[in-house]
Order: sequence, then C-alpha cells, then structure tokens
Amino acid sequence: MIPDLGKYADTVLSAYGASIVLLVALVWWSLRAARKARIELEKVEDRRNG
Amino acid sequence: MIALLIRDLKLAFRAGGGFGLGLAFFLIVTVLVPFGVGPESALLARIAPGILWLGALLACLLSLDRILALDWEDGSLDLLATSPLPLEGVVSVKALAHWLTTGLPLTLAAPFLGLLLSLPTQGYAWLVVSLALGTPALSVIGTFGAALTVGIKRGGLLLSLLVLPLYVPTLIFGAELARRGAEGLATTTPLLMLAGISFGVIALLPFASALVLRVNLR
Amino acid sequence: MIALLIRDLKLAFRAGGGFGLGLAFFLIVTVLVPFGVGPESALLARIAPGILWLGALLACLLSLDRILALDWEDGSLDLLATSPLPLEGVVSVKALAHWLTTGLPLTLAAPFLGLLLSLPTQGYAWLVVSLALGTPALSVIGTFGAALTVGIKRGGLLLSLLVLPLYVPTLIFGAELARRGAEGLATTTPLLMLAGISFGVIALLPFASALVLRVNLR
Amino acid sequence: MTLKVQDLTITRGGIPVLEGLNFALEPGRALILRGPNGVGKTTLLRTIAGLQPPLSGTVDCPSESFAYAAHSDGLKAMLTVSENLNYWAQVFGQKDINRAVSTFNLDALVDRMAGTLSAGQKRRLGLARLLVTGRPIWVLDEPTVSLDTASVALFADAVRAHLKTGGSALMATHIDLGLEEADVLDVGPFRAKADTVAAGGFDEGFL
Amino acid sequence: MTLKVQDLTITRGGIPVLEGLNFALEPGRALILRGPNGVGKTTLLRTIAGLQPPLSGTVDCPSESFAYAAHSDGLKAMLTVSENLNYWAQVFGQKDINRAVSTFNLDALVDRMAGTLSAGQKRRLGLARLLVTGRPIWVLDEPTVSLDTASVALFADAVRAHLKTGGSALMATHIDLGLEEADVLDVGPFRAKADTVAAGGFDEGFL
Amino acid sequence: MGSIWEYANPVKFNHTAGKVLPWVSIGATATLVIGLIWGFFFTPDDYRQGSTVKIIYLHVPAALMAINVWFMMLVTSLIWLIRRHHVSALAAKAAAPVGVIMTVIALITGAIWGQPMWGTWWAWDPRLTSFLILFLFYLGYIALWEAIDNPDTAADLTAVLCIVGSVFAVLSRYAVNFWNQGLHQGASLSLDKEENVADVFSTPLYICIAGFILLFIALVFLRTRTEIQKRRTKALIARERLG
Ligand code: HEM
Ligand SMILES: Nc1ncnc2c1ncn2[C@@H]1O[C@H](COP(=O)(O)OP(=O)(O)OP(=O)(O)O)[C@@H](O)[C@H]1O
Ligand SMILES: Nc1ncnc2c1ncn2[C@@H]1O[C@H](COP(=O)(O)OP(=O)(O)OP(=O)(O)O)[C@@H](O)[C@H]1O
Ligand SMILES: [Mg+2]
Ligand SMILES: [Mg+2]
Repeated sequence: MIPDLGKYADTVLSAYGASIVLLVALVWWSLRAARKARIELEKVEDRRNG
Repeated sequence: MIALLIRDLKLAFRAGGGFGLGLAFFLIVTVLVPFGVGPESALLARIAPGILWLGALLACLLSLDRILALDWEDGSLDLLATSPLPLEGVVSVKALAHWLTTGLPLTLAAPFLGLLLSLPTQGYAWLVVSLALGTPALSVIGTFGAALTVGIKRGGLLLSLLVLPLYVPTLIFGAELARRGAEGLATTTPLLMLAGISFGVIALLPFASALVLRVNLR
Repeated sequence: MIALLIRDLKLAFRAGGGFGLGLAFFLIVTVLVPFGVGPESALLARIAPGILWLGALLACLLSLDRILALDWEDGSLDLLATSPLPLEGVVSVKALAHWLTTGLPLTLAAPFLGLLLSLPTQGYAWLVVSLALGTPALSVIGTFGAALTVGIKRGGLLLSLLVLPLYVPTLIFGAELARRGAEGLATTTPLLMLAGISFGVIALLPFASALVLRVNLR
Repeated sequence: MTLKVQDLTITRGGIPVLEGLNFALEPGRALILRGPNGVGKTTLLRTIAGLQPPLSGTVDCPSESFAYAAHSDGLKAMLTVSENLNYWAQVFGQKDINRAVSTFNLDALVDRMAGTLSAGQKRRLGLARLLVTGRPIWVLDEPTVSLDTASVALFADAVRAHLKTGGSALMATHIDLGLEEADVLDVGPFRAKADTVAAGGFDEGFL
Repeated sequence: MTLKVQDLTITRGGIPVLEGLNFALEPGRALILRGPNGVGKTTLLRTIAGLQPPLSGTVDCPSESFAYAAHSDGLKAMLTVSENLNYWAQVFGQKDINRAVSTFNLDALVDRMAGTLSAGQKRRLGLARLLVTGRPIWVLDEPTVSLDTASVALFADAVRAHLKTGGSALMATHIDLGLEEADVLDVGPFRAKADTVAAGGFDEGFL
Repeated sequence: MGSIWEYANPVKFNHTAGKVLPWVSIGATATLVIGLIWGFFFTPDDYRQGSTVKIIYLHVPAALMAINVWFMMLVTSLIWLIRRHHVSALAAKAAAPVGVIMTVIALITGAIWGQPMWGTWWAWDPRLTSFLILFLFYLGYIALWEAIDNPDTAADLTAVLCIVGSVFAVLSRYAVNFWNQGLHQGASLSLDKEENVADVFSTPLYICIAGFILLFIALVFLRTRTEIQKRRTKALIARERLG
C-alpha cells in the first residue's frame, strides 16, 4: 500500500507524521476549547434564565 | 513547605508564565548569536557548547530577582519569617521552585537549540548531562544572591553583578564538560568537579542565604 | 521635561547605580565568553564584534524594566499622565535617560572590552561608531516594550521576549558593520541601514509607546 | 472652574460599577464621597481625573484642572523630601516649594530620603505635592490614611486655604476630616444594576 | 500567653526612637498604641514580632506566638482570595479557612483574584489571614486603614472573639476602633532622648 | 445582506459562523485528504530529490499560511484599532495559535527535508531565519494576550504590537537577506524548469494549499466563536455579581 519511498522513507514519513500530529492536535485543542466554552456559557445562561 | 512550593509554581505559571519565559529567553539568546557572529556553521559548531551554557546562565540570571523580590515587596517575606517554617527551608524551597521553572526546562530544551548552532552529534548527551548537573547549582547560588540584595530597590543589576562571579566555576566546568563531550575528549574531571560544586552548594549555601535574609529583614 | 530627565538620571545614579551596573554587566558577559568558548585568541577575534554587540544588547535589555516599571509601581506614572507634560515627551525623555545611563557608557567602554577579546586594530573605530549609532535605537525600542508590559507584574521576561525580535534588524546591521569594519571590508550599506533604523525608530516609535502607555494606564 | 459630572457610568475591569452619577462642584466648595468598600469610589476618581474613560456620560472639565492623589504617592525612596517636591513642582511648571513644606510641617524632614520616612510622614509629603501642582481641583483618594490627629488638622487647614483661593476638592474617605463646610455625597445608591450593562450597545453579544 | 516588655529601647535606621518601654499584655486583653506620626510605633511592633532586634531590654515571649500584620498584606495579586488564605493556612499548619472567610464577609469574593479587589476588600483579606495563623498574640499595624464603618465593626468583632478565646492583641492606630475593652498606651512620652544613645555601649565611638 | 460590518456584531457573527462552519469543515477535510493522498501516493519521485519531494505538499502550504495568517492578524488588528469591532480583535487572537502551528510545521518539515538535501537540519539561510523570527513574533504576541486580564486592554496592546511587529518583520527580512545568501529555493511554484514535470507536482500542491486555507478558515471561525462565548460568559458572571 505504502509507495516505495526509497532511501528517504524515514525522512518523508517523519515529516508527514510530525505535521499530521501537529494539525490534529491543533484541531483537537480548538474543539475541546470550543466545547468547554459552550458548556460554561450554557451553565451561566441556564442559571440566569431559570 | 510543600504549600510554599506549590504556591510558587502556581505563581510562576500564572504571572505571565515564569516558566515559558525563561525558556523563551534562552531560545532568543541562542538565536541571536548567529546574527552577531555570522552564519558559518563551522564557527557556530565550535562555540556552540559555550554559548549554550552562557545562554542558560543568563536565562537563570534574569529570573533570579523573581525568587525573593516579589515576596519582599508585598510583605510576604516578613510574614514568612514570623511563620513556623525555618528560613533555611524557605530559601531551599524557593531555589527548588526556581530550578523547576527555569533550570529544568532549559536543560530539556538545550538539545533543540544545539541543533540551531550545529552542535556535533556526540555533544548532545553531554550537553544535557552538564546542564542537568549544573543548573541546580545556578539556582541555589542565585537564591543566595537574591537574599543578599532583597532589600534594595530594583536590585536586579546589582544582583547580576554579585552573582556572576559566583557563577564562574560552575560555568567553566559545565562548559568544559559540554565542549569536551562535543569534541569526544575525556570528560571525567569536569564531570566530577561539576557534581562536587553542585552538591556542595546545595548542602551549604541555604544556611548562608537564610542568614543573609534574616539580616535583610531587620 | 528637563526636570524629568534630571530626576531619572539622579535616580539611576543613586538607586544602586543603574549606570555602573549596565556597564558591569556588559563587562562580565564579555569576560564570561572566553570561559564558555575557550581561550584561543584567533577564535575570539573572529567572534569579538558579534559578542560585543550581543553583550551590549543584553545589558540594555536587562535594564529595560527600570525604564517605566518603578514609576508605575509607586504611582508616578499616573501622576505624570495627569501632568502638563505630553506622554510622547515623557517616553522620549525616558528613552533618552536610558540611553545616557546605559547605551552611552557601553559605547565608551566597548573598545576596552574589545581588547580582552583580541579585536583587530582597525575594528575599534567601527565598533564605536556602530554602537553609537545603534544603541539609541535599542533604547527607544526597549521603551516601547516597557510601555507595552508596564501593567504586568514582573513582566521582565515577557518584555525580553517581545523586544528581542524587534532588536534583530539593529543587531544584524550593527554587528555586520562592526565585523566588516574589523575585517576591513566595505561598510557603507550597513552604516546607512543602521542610521536609517535609528532615525526612523526615534522619529516614530515614541508615538506608539505613548499610545500603548495610555492604554495601560486606563 | 466648575466641575460638572453628568449621567456618568463608570467601569472597572470591564464591568460597570456606578451609574447615573450627576453632581457639580463649584469653586470654593469641597465634596466628600462616601460609600462602602468596593462600591467604586477609587474608580470614579480615576475616571474624573481622566485616567480612564467613562462608559457613558461626561466629565465637564478639562483634565488639566485636576491634581490627583491616590494611595500610591509617586514618591521616590532614593530622593530627599525637597528633591521629590522640587521635581513635581517643575513638572507642573511651579517654582516654590516652601509653602508646601511649611503647610505640612515637613521642615525638619526636608533633607531626609523619602524612603526613610514613617507611613504618616510619607503621606504628608504626598499631600504636600498637591500644593506644588497649582491645579484648581483636587481629586483625592483617602487622603488621611495613616495620619495622626494633628496632621489631619493640618490637612483640613490646607484644604480650607485651597478653597479660599477659589479652588475646590473632591475626596473619597471613610473617616471624618473635620471639614464642616464640605458637602457629602453617598455613592451607594448609584451602584450599577445588572441591566445597565445590556443597554443595547453594539457588543450585546458579549453582555 | 502573657507578653511582657521590659525596658525596651528600639532603633530605626541605627537611631534610637523609643526607650524605656515597659508594659504587659495579658491573655484576653487588647492594647492600643497611640502616638504622633513618626514616633516609632511601626518600629516597636516589628521589634516585638521579632523582625528586628531591640537595642536593649527584652520582649518576654517567643516569636512563635505572634501573628504580625502590617501595611503590606503579603497578598499575591495573581492568586484568588481562597488560594491566598489557603496558602497561609498551610504555612501555619492550619486547615480551615471558612471561619476566616465568613468573619470578614469575603464569601462573595473567594474566587476573585486578589489583584482585582478594592483597597478595603484587600485589607479585609489581609486581616482574614490573622484567623488562619492560629497564633495567640496579634500584632497589628494600623489594621483598619481603608475600611468602611461596617468593616471596622467586623474587625472589632473579630478582635473581641479572639480575646474571648484567650488571645490578645497589640495594635497601633490613629483612629477609633470602637473597642471599649482595650487599654490605650500613648508611646509619645517614651520618645528617645539624645543621651540614650551614648549609654556606654560598644558602639559609643559611632554614636 | 447589508454591509460587511454587520458581521462585526458578535451575535450576528456567531449565528453566521454556526451556519458556515460545518460546510467549511467538510470542505477542508475533503480537500486536505484528497490533496495529501494524491501527493503522497500518486505522484512520481523527483529525479534529484527522490521521494523527499513529497514533503512539499505539507511544507509549502504551511509556509504560505504562516505568513498569511500574520497578514490577516495585521488587517484585523487595524480594523480593531480604527473601528473598534470586538469580533475583529478576537479573530486576531483566535488566529495566532493557528499561525504558530503553521510556522512550526513549516520549520519542522523544512528541517527534516534539509537533512537529506543540504546535509544539515538547520542552516542560517535567510528564508529559514526569517521564519524563526516570525515564530518569535507569534510567541510574543500570544504571550502578551495571555498576560493581560482586561480583554480590551489586551486587544489594544496586541494590535499595536502586531503593527509595529510587522514593520520590524519586513525590516528583518531585508536585514537577513543582506546578511547571508541562502541555500533555499526561490519563490516559484515549479521545481524544475520543464513544464510537464512541474504539472505533475503542482496540481496536488494547489489542492493542498486550498485545503490548508479552508482548514484555517474553519479553525478561525471556530476559535473566534469560542472567544466570543468566553467573553460572554465572563460578562454574565460579572453581571450576576452585580445582582
Ligand atoms: C526549516 C527549514 C525551512 C523553512 C523555514 C522553509 C521555509 C519555506 C517557505 C517560507 C516557503 C514558502 C516560499 C514562498 O512560496 O514564498 C518555502 C517553500 C519551499 N521550500 Fe522551504 N523551508 C525550509 C527548508 C526547506 C528545505 C530543506 C527544502 C528542500 C530542499 C525546501 C524546499 C522548498 C520548496 C521546494 C519550496 C517551494 C518553493 C516555491 O515557492 O517554489 N525548504 N519554504
Ligand atoms: N481588575 C478588576 N476586575 C474586576 N473587578 C475589579 C477590578 N478591580 C476592581 N474591581 C472591583 O471594582 C469595584 C470598585 O473598586 P474601587 O476600588 O473603585 O472601590 P472603592 O469604592 O474605592 O473601595 P474602597 O473603599 O475599598 O477603596 C470593587 O468591587 C472591586 O472589587
Ligand atoms: N531607614 C531609616 N533611617 C532613619 N530613620 C528612619 C528610617 N526609617 C524610619 N525612620 C524614622 O524612624 C521614626 C519611626 O518610624 P515609624 O515608622 O516606626 O513611625 P510610626 O510611629 O509607625 O509612624 P506612623 O504613625 O507615621 O506610621 C520616624 O521618625 C522615621 O522618620
Ligand atoms: Mg478605594
Ligand atoms: Mg507606622
């Protein structure tokens, strides 16, 4: 499945690996912060409305 | 005692990140060196261990005045001196907190900065070892300096002036250890000396610091 | 305005000598370099202009938080903001006082330290010229950084982090000028650039500093 | 110079603390602000002195007419008493510090470093600074903290003299200053209510 | 624990300021120090709390029995109210901060950063610290500065409660605390005379 | 529709962001997956660089974004300073961490690529160096946001820092160029001069760039909304305190 990367396999794979890890971490972190902010806000809004 | 440590760490993280910033300073000093001396990597490789040690030392130095001055200004130090904690313990904990927020992250970050200065491959391990052994001494000596200058308004530069000569032996042996490591030479002597300095300083200097602090509080 | 300048200078001399200490730090950094990188004079001569510039920059940097933080803490800054002096003038005077107590002595002392690092003979004049042109820019940029971080408790390291990237162009052209001077190469371009940066910065940055300071005082 | 405050709403840390304040301070008058801790007196004084912008409403007086004195006195520990005063006099374009020195009974201390004064002595020096500003409206935040009875009387005399020459004074304090001629304004009733905040501004999404 | 002060002479900046002080403070009693600005009250309290040595005379009580509170409260702006109190509680080996919080009416503020409190609120927090020390003798330097009347009453109640449990309190203040049961000591008469100095010590050459 | 400034209202912005976000996210995921898979699996090796050429699909888009995110922050900072629209300031705040990550990706992939190509992880090449400086600017910018409690003060200060920083970033770029001639490739999207080879690489590269841009837009919408909600929460809590 993986194409033949020749002698540079390590190089290419580590570049892809590192980048994808960073991108996924960024997205995950953003989503988590978004969820936390939403829950906080809903808690406060509920307290206020009822 | 543990409460004190936890509080200090908390404050370091909250108050504009004492921790990230020591590191940032180290990074920036290392980055600036090539701008100063030029970009040839052979030259950089030769001076790399020395410069990294110097950078770590300066990063420590810059954060020394946080160790006690803040507590002095807001009166916490007076209150601590009247508390049940022995002052020797207080200064040791302060030094430990300083090391955890400055020395330790510096040690861990040094290899990456070694990369920027084209440090030879065999040098990395020795660089880390020398910093791990040496930075605790820097924190403890620095705490002594901070205790000496604590009453003085904005004693920051005076503090540097007092502390730097005390840092010289640590710097010499530390940088020597890292350099020999990088050049593949024998490392036993500087290693032993560095370890000796660290342990001696950690065992004895807190008593001097507490003494000096007590005088300053009067 | 002149009263402010005189007061700042007086305080710098009295309060543990802002002036002697900037110099001392410069001296000590330069002295520590051979301990770090080893004593061969050929190597030292090559890195001398860069290291001297770096040392001057760090000495400036260390004293930046004195520019405004003390006046902030004791409320002088609030009072100055309500005084008849324009804030742009206040920050300019502060920058000038900083330069007189730090940049100027550094410039004058640099040749002696060049001696310690075996700087080649033709390099001295250029070293002094480059520092004389460059250090005012360092003071003005530093004042901007100090104005940005003035409200922040012990913002010292944050200040360094913000200011250092801003120092890069000055450092590059300054060190390049000194290096080319030492090696006997053409110096026109870096000279012009350095002068350009200094004048531009002196003319424009005080407005930004005053703006930022006003925001911080709110 | 009359200070007119109209419909003022002030914020601290982004949150309204006092709203709908209206008052005027004529030359020759003094006004004492009272109110429980944390109600917003300090914030009000800073707003009036022009150090922070109001959320709404106007302070109808140029900020060049105020001499502001707060908890921190802006004294330099490493300058002597007379150097400190001289400096502020020069900043405000004045010459003479003798009246300030004698009014606050600082004669014996003029050559002492400000850092070696006791709490009350420092405070007296901080107040003496007001006399070298030459500004007509004094805006004072808890001016008599740490002062003993004799010094409080000195201060009251200084205020009275200032009012006589057509100046005026606005002060926040919790203790009695012995200034019978001053009006008192209790700011407690002006505490901001929750719905001021949502007053339909552009940023309703936040507030 | 009785505090006995005998023949005490104290110095500030190397110069004697008060001399020949003698008093005793029994458990359950409070003593208020009065005296004009600069007479040496702060210095006396620091000496008693063990922060500086007396020139001569004795303070007959181990320094472990004092809880000292001065102008600066040792509060960290970047910690919340409860974190500040918890920290001091732990340093003094105590657990419970609730009593301190409720005594000084800080409930609404526990999660606020100490840096964002008003002057009076900060002061209340500083005083609340006394309750988490568990120490019997309170040594207080102008404790009610910046407090409004209601808070001064809270403080008086706290002192009374402390006295009831066998504690005692030594306070320097210029204003009336509403503590009828306290004794008052005017330190004015003990001001050091010029010749104390030469009283034949080792340093007579200097003094 | 009305004027674009309507979206500077937080409520309106949140509403719109909520509607747009799913579509942009799907678009970003799709283009990124297609572009990267195409690039990784279905492009030939370069005759000089071998398989390392595949790194270009990450390196170039990340590098482009790193610069453009800063540029976007500059624009929103100016809008905040001039028109004082809170959303604009918060968008700048939200974008900065994305920019940092992009910078880090460009640096890391570049360093990894440099090892086989130039025989070193790092060289003080002008382009590399100016990226390092950009990284420092991002760090300082974020640290300043973090260090100040009052959101409006923080917005003002960081906006001024962003503007002054941009001027100095341009200056540094020039300075660095003067100081060292580099190893790095020039700015053209073709690796070789022959058109046909370049095409093979460039189509997936364009797709990847589009993917990174879409990802950035999605993240900025999401993070800006988060910031708005955080401020609203803070304001409401403060209001409760007023009673
Ligand atoms: C840490 C190291 C590196 C950094 C920070 C870096 C930075 C950049 C930047 C900013 C660009 C965008 C240029 C633009 O379009 O304006 C770029 C493009 C590029 N980089 Fe790097 N680079 C690094 C290392 C490398 C290495 C080692 C190689 C391969 C030998 C490489 C090959 C390329 C190529 C082929 C492009 C596309 C050039 C074009 O626009 O046609 N880079 N890089
Ligand atoms: N940075 C901040 N963020 C949020 N709230 C704040 C901040 N600073 C102060 N406050 C709050 O604003 C209110 C007004 O404070 P202010 O200092 O004006 O009160 P004050 O009337 O002067 O009180 P005091 O009599 O205690 O001096 C207080 O409730 C305080 O807790
Ligand atoms: N460092 C110093 N050197 C010389 N004299 C000093 C120094 N510090 C304080 N003094 C003097 O010592 C005396 C006692 O000061 P202290 O602070 O104890 O007075 P206090 O009674 O607390 O006054 P206050 O009511 O104003 O607080 C004062 O006259 C003061 O001027
Ligand atoms: Mg107040
Ligand atoms: Mg006192």
